[in-house]
Amino acid sequence: MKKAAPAAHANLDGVASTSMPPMVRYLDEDGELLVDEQPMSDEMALEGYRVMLRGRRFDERSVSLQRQGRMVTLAPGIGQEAATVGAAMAVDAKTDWFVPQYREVAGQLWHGYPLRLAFLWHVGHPIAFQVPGELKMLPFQAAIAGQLPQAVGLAWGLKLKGDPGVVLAIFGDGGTSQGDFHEAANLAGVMKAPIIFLCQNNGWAISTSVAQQTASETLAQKAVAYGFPGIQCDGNDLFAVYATVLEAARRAREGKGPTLVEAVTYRLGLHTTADDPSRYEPREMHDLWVNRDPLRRMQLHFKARGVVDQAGLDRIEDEVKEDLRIAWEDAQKEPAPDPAYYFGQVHADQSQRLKRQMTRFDKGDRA
Amino acid sequence: MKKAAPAAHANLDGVASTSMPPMVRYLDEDGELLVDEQPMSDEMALEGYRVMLRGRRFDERSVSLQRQGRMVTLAPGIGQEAATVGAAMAVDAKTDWFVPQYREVAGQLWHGYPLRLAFLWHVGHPIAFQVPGELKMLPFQAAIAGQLPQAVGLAWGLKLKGDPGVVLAIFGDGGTSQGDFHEAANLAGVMKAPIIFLCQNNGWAISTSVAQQTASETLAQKAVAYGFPGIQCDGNDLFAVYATVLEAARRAREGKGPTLVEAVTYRLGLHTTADDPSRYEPREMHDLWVNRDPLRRMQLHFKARGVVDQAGLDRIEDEVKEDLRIAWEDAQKEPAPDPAYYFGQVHADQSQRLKRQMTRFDKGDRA
Amino acid sequence: MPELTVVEAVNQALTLEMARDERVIVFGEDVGLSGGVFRATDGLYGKHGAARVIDTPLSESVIAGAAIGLALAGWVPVAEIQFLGFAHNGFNQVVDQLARVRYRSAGRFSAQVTIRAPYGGGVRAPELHSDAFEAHFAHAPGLKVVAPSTPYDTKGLLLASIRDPDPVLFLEPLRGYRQVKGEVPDGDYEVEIGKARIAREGTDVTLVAWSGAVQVALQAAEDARGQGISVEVIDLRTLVPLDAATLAASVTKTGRAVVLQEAPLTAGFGAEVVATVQEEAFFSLQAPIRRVASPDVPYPVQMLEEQYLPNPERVLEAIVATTRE
Amino acid sequence: MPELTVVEAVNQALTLEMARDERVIVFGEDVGLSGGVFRATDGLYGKHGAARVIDTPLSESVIAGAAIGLALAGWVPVAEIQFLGFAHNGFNQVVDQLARVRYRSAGRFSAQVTIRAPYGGGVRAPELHSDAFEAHFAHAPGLKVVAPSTPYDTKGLLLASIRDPDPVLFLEPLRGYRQVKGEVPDGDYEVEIGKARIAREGTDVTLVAWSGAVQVALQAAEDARGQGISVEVIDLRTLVPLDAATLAASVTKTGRAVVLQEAPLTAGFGAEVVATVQEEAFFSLQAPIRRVASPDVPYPVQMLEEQYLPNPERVLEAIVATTRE
Ligand SMILES: Cc1ncc(C[n+]2csc(CCOP(=O)(O)OP(=O)(O)O)c2C)c(N)n1
Ligand SMILES: Cc1ncc(C[n+]2csc(CCOP(=O)(O)OP(=O)(O)O)c2C)c(N)n1
Ligand SMILES: [Mg+2]
Ligand SMILES: [Mg+2]
Repeated sequence: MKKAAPAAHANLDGVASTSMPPMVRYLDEDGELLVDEQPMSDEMALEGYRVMLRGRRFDERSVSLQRQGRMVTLAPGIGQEAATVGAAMAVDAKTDWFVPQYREVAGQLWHGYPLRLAFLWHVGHPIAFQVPGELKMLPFQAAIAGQLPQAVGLAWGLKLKGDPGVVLAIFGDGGTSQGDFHEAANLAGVMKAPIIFLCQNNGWAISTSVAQQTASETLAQKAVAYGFPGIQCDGNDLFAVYATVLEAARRAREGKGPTLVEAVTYRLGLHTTADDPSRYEPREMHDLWVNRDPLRRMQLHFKARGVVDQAGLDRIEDEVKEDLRIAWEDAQKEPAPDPAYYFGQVHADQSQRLKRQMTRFDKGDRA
Repeated sequence: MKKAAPAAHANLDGVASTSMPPMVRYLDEDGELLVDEQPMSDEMALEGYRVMLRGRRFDERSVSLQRQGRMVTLAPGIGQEAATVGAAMAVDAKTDWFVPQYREVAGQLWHGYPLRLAFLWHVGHPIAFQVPGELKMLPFQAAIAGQLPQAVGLAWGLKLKGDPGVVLAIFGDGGTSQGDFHEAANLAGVMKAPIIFLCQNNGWAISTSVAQQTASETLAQKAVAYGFPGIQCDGNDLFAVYATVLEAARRAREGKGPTLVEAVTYRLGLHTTADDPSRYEPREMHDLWVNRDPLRRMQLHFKARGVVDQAGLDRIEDEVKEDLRIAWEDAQKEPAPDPAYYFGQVHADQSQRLKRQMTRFDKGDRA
Repeated sequence: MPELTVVEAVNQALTLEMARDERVIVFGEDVGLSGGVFRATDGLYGKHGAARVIDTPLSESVIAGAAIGLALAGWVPVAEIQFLGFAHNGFNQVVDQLARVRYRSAGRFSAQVTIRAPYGGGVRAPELHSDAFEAHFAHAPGLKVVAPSTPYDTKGLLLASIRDPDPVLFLEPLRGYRQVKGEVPDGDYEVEIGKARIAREGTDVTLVAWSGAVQVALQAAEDARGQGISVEVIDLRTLVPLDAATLAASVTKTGRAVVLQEAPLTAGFGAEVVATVQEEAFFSLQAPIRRVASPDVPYPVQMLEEQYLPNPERVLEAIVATTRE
Repeated sequence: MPELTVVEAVNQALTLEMARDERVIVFGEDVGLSGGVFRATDGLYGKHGAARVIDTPLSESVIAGAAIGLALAGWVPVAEIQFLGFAHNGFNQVVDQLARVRYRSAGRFSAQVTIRAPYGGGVRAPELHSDAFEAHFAHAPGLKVVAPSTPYDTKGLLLASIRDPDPVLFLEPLRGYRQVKGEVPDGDYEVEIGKARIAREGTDVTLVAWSGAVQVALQAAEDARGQGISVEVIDLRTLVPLDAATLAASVTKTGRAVVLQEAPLTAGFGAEVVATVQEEAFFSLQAPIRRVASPDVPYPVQMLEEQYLPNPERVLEAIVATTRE
């Protein structure tokens, strides 16, 4: 409040809400490079594509198994594979944490989550939540944005420890309306926590459009409220997501704090297998996005660039099919969960009271 | 995502968070007009000053009564009178609602809340919460930002009814960190609710500075997240607050939706009578703001402009003292609350279960 | 009379009341064009449009909080929380704000608000979508908590709740949504809030249940009959205010009671039922009141659901055991 | 041994543990430079600085939620919620997230987190600063709830809570903060979580209380002695897990019980105590277990506080009445 400051009359109609940078893009819808350089090698791009495809086929397979009554209600990530895999590729699974909501399986596969467990998740087996070994990943989160306060605490804690790790936290457009998103982002800004808030704007929160969700033009601009950068990237462009998250991760590692990345994508499938989009989704909107399919885009890119031909793509298809077959086979071999064991995971030590309640579940094999 | 859009490489360090309009100011710290026109008549300004003074003296009196053990812990608004009175003057008590937190007494007095009840609030009498007659005001709110979702619902409801009223909702800098602030502001943006979010940035949330509260440069810019304008005004400048809120109210009435107004002020007194600022408040910070006292500023302005001389100011002092004396006298005449009556205000109809519990309180005078 | 499911009964009550009272406004996540994730609000958007049937942002706290303000503006809000578990995200607005509008203002203001939420397990939904969290809301003075189990009671109690001048949390049994069918009159009728229902008459043991668990209780009662035990099943229908009189009358007759609670045991609403029954009918009791509940364990994933939830076998065990004491 | 108040005992435990274990990190609203609104964290900031003693934004949900993440990163978080009532603003993070870290991950992760919160009325503070909301958190599997009443137990139980590998909600009696004094050893000691304490031995009636209400119970017991009634006072100290054995032993001896609960009656934690006692000791009971509680009314403003809260007179009434049955 310098004394010199000029007086201004209040006229708010003119107040420009914000000046955002343009959306980050590398590939156009037909897979043509819009810049001279792609941000990763062709080999890496192919690996990314393979995992995107694995995610896509996993979701398709799961939906059909669910339709046969062999799986629980599930939320496919069809159409969003570039967003989650591109982000996962930009962090380091050895040092960095992946904090999912529930529609990120493709990205989780890249980070190291086994396909077998992904299938077991969809059959309702608790072992899918027991993130294996040293994998730096939190379990799936049923509460929208419920993972964000934890993710910020984790990032803050890593920073305090001098640990090089950063946290990649993923959530949806609907998640931005939750108080927990706000409180988490604000604390992250204050603590300059090494975290990337990756918002998958897939157009919908079940049947609620983004326009009904918020009046802000972009979700990226919500970062303005927290004093750190927010930016949009083409969420169906593997290169754009990768480059943007890579930059956000660099900032986090350099102690520059959080970044909000809005990956603009689209839910080509159902909200969940219990959902019927025909009740609310404009057909033409869907068709528009079918042409923006991130897999198609990479295929066109590879072919145009001569990275791989149709035969090569077909080979990858076959290999992915085989991966799925094996994983689903293994998943079915998983023994049914023992309630005595799982219900025993409430505390490190069981109280007398709980022990007594447990006798009913205890097969006596661990008296 | 037009196909023509240019590709951009991600470089976030440059991302300008926002472009905010300058802070609205009319008077400098010595009461000199920084613009040709003041936004209200001298008469109105004097009336505003009188209510600001009433608020100031009320707080001072209350603190001293509290020190004598005659009042409960209370939160004085000393130093913030221009912010709350200026805002109240910009809305119409006949049509518009005033939704307080707990540090807005001066503004509430302008809106029509009786001084007598304000005293009764500080002695812990429930009648202070029974907003009298037709007064469009919600009771004091103990939960930070707890009033905001309600205020938004009220504004939205008025709009749906075609009612001309707008809602003035007041909260503090700390309130902006609550999930309820976020969810309320976001819904207000979506519904284009006729509401003014007046944030009194008084520098502190108890002992927590604004810099510890959030990383955003201003609190006003948090509006960017919700798609409506946010603007700072000099919260110790009655004219600036009045003009800014008046403009926000105009927008609200014209169906243009919410505005976030950050009134930059300072808590010259204690957080509450239980607080000891010497533990955390830098002395020089306090002194800096003493010179920005909103009352002093108006006094200098009136004298320079010849609106009123020292004798006139003294007369107003005396009149305000007399107002306080009478109000406090009346307050002390208030009979002690009857538990049977107040405990009976839980539901319109009492259940058998509650009736039974009530017999203990019932003096039988309403069997 | 036509046979409806519970969710159809909800829809019929909403349809009827929106037509009858223009002040009624329905909002929540996905209640509009899509008609709600369980179709509870199906057709309302088409009839009344976006002004009275509103899809809100994904924000439970402001859904509950805004309902207060809408009521102050003269509307009669019926807000949907998509699953009760997510009312935890607005717990402060429900328990600290909504429930206290009348009391805080010493009667100046009130909130004729209904918050509807499906809840309870057994439908292979994930945690938080399935947890029976009613106890958290039963300990909130100012808030009535209604939890019917049948289509008939659902329609009549929902109409009574919407018309109640004070806030009501209306809990809908997810398990009964499509599984439980029953006759429901087309017209307008109310079921009184605060009155339990004798779901089955009996003489040996009183079995108390509510919401989705009532079906389990009825099955157990039927199984007990096979063992020569006559069980009286009480469907509470309303949790707050609790109908102590009906409980006392039944236990005074039977002398024995089992309380079936779907939620984990400790500090669940069943404890209140036990405490009240022994206060009201202690000297008729011939055996301790037994509780059948889920273990003190969070809601499990689908493969463990069946072992977790109280089933008729466990209830029957308790019934038999109490008659042996 | 030095005499300390409850809040001094809290401070001593925090001071000791922060020095002993570098992983301990203290954060919350105003816990830093100012030392907390009740000075519970006084001196910690000076000793350990801004890295381990952190003032957070005014955000209860992320205070509770961030504690989980900090624990995952290897810290031992001790978070303060300034008043328990405001834990409602982060209810989902406490009940749905913090309590479930170990269970949700089937043991892969755990959260050695302590959330401290002063609570309870009688100190002329406003609503939500005074409400006794413990019952809401007692029905949250995975969360331990500790609620001591004396300085000795406060220090010993807080040390045990911070060291417990699982999340503990540590409730501190606002009323006892400065009023209750007692001898507290300087050194390191733990009081076991899950064990109640016989605060006063007696033979005729068992009186159960916890936290701030224990003082009221002791006064009532003393008054009862004047009327020739010997009252055994049990201070629960831990609500979850509940020490059923100690309750059962006492009631088996006395045959009569009164449960004192500061919170409003319905669905309060006292109901769980009643339900458990009658399950464990029914055949020793000679009279119904009586509950003394606040009415089913929200917390009032200061002038009505005294009439609202259970006082020794009301407890005595119940004690006398139960002996007459
Ligand atoms: C706190 C909370 N409220 C409501 C729900 C019910 N629900 C499940 S998914 C969903 C929509 C989420 O939309 P978005 O955040 O955009 O993620 P998307 O499903 O599109 O990936 C809702 C409302 C929930 N799971 N959590
Ligand atoms: C939800 C909530 N959390 C914590 C508190 C305790 N508390 C009372 S006032 C206060 C600080 C409020 O700061 P601010 O919003 O800036 O308002 P001010 O007191 O400065 O006017 C806090 C933390 C509360 N009342 N409500
Ligand atoms: Mg979405
Ligand atoms: Mg402030």
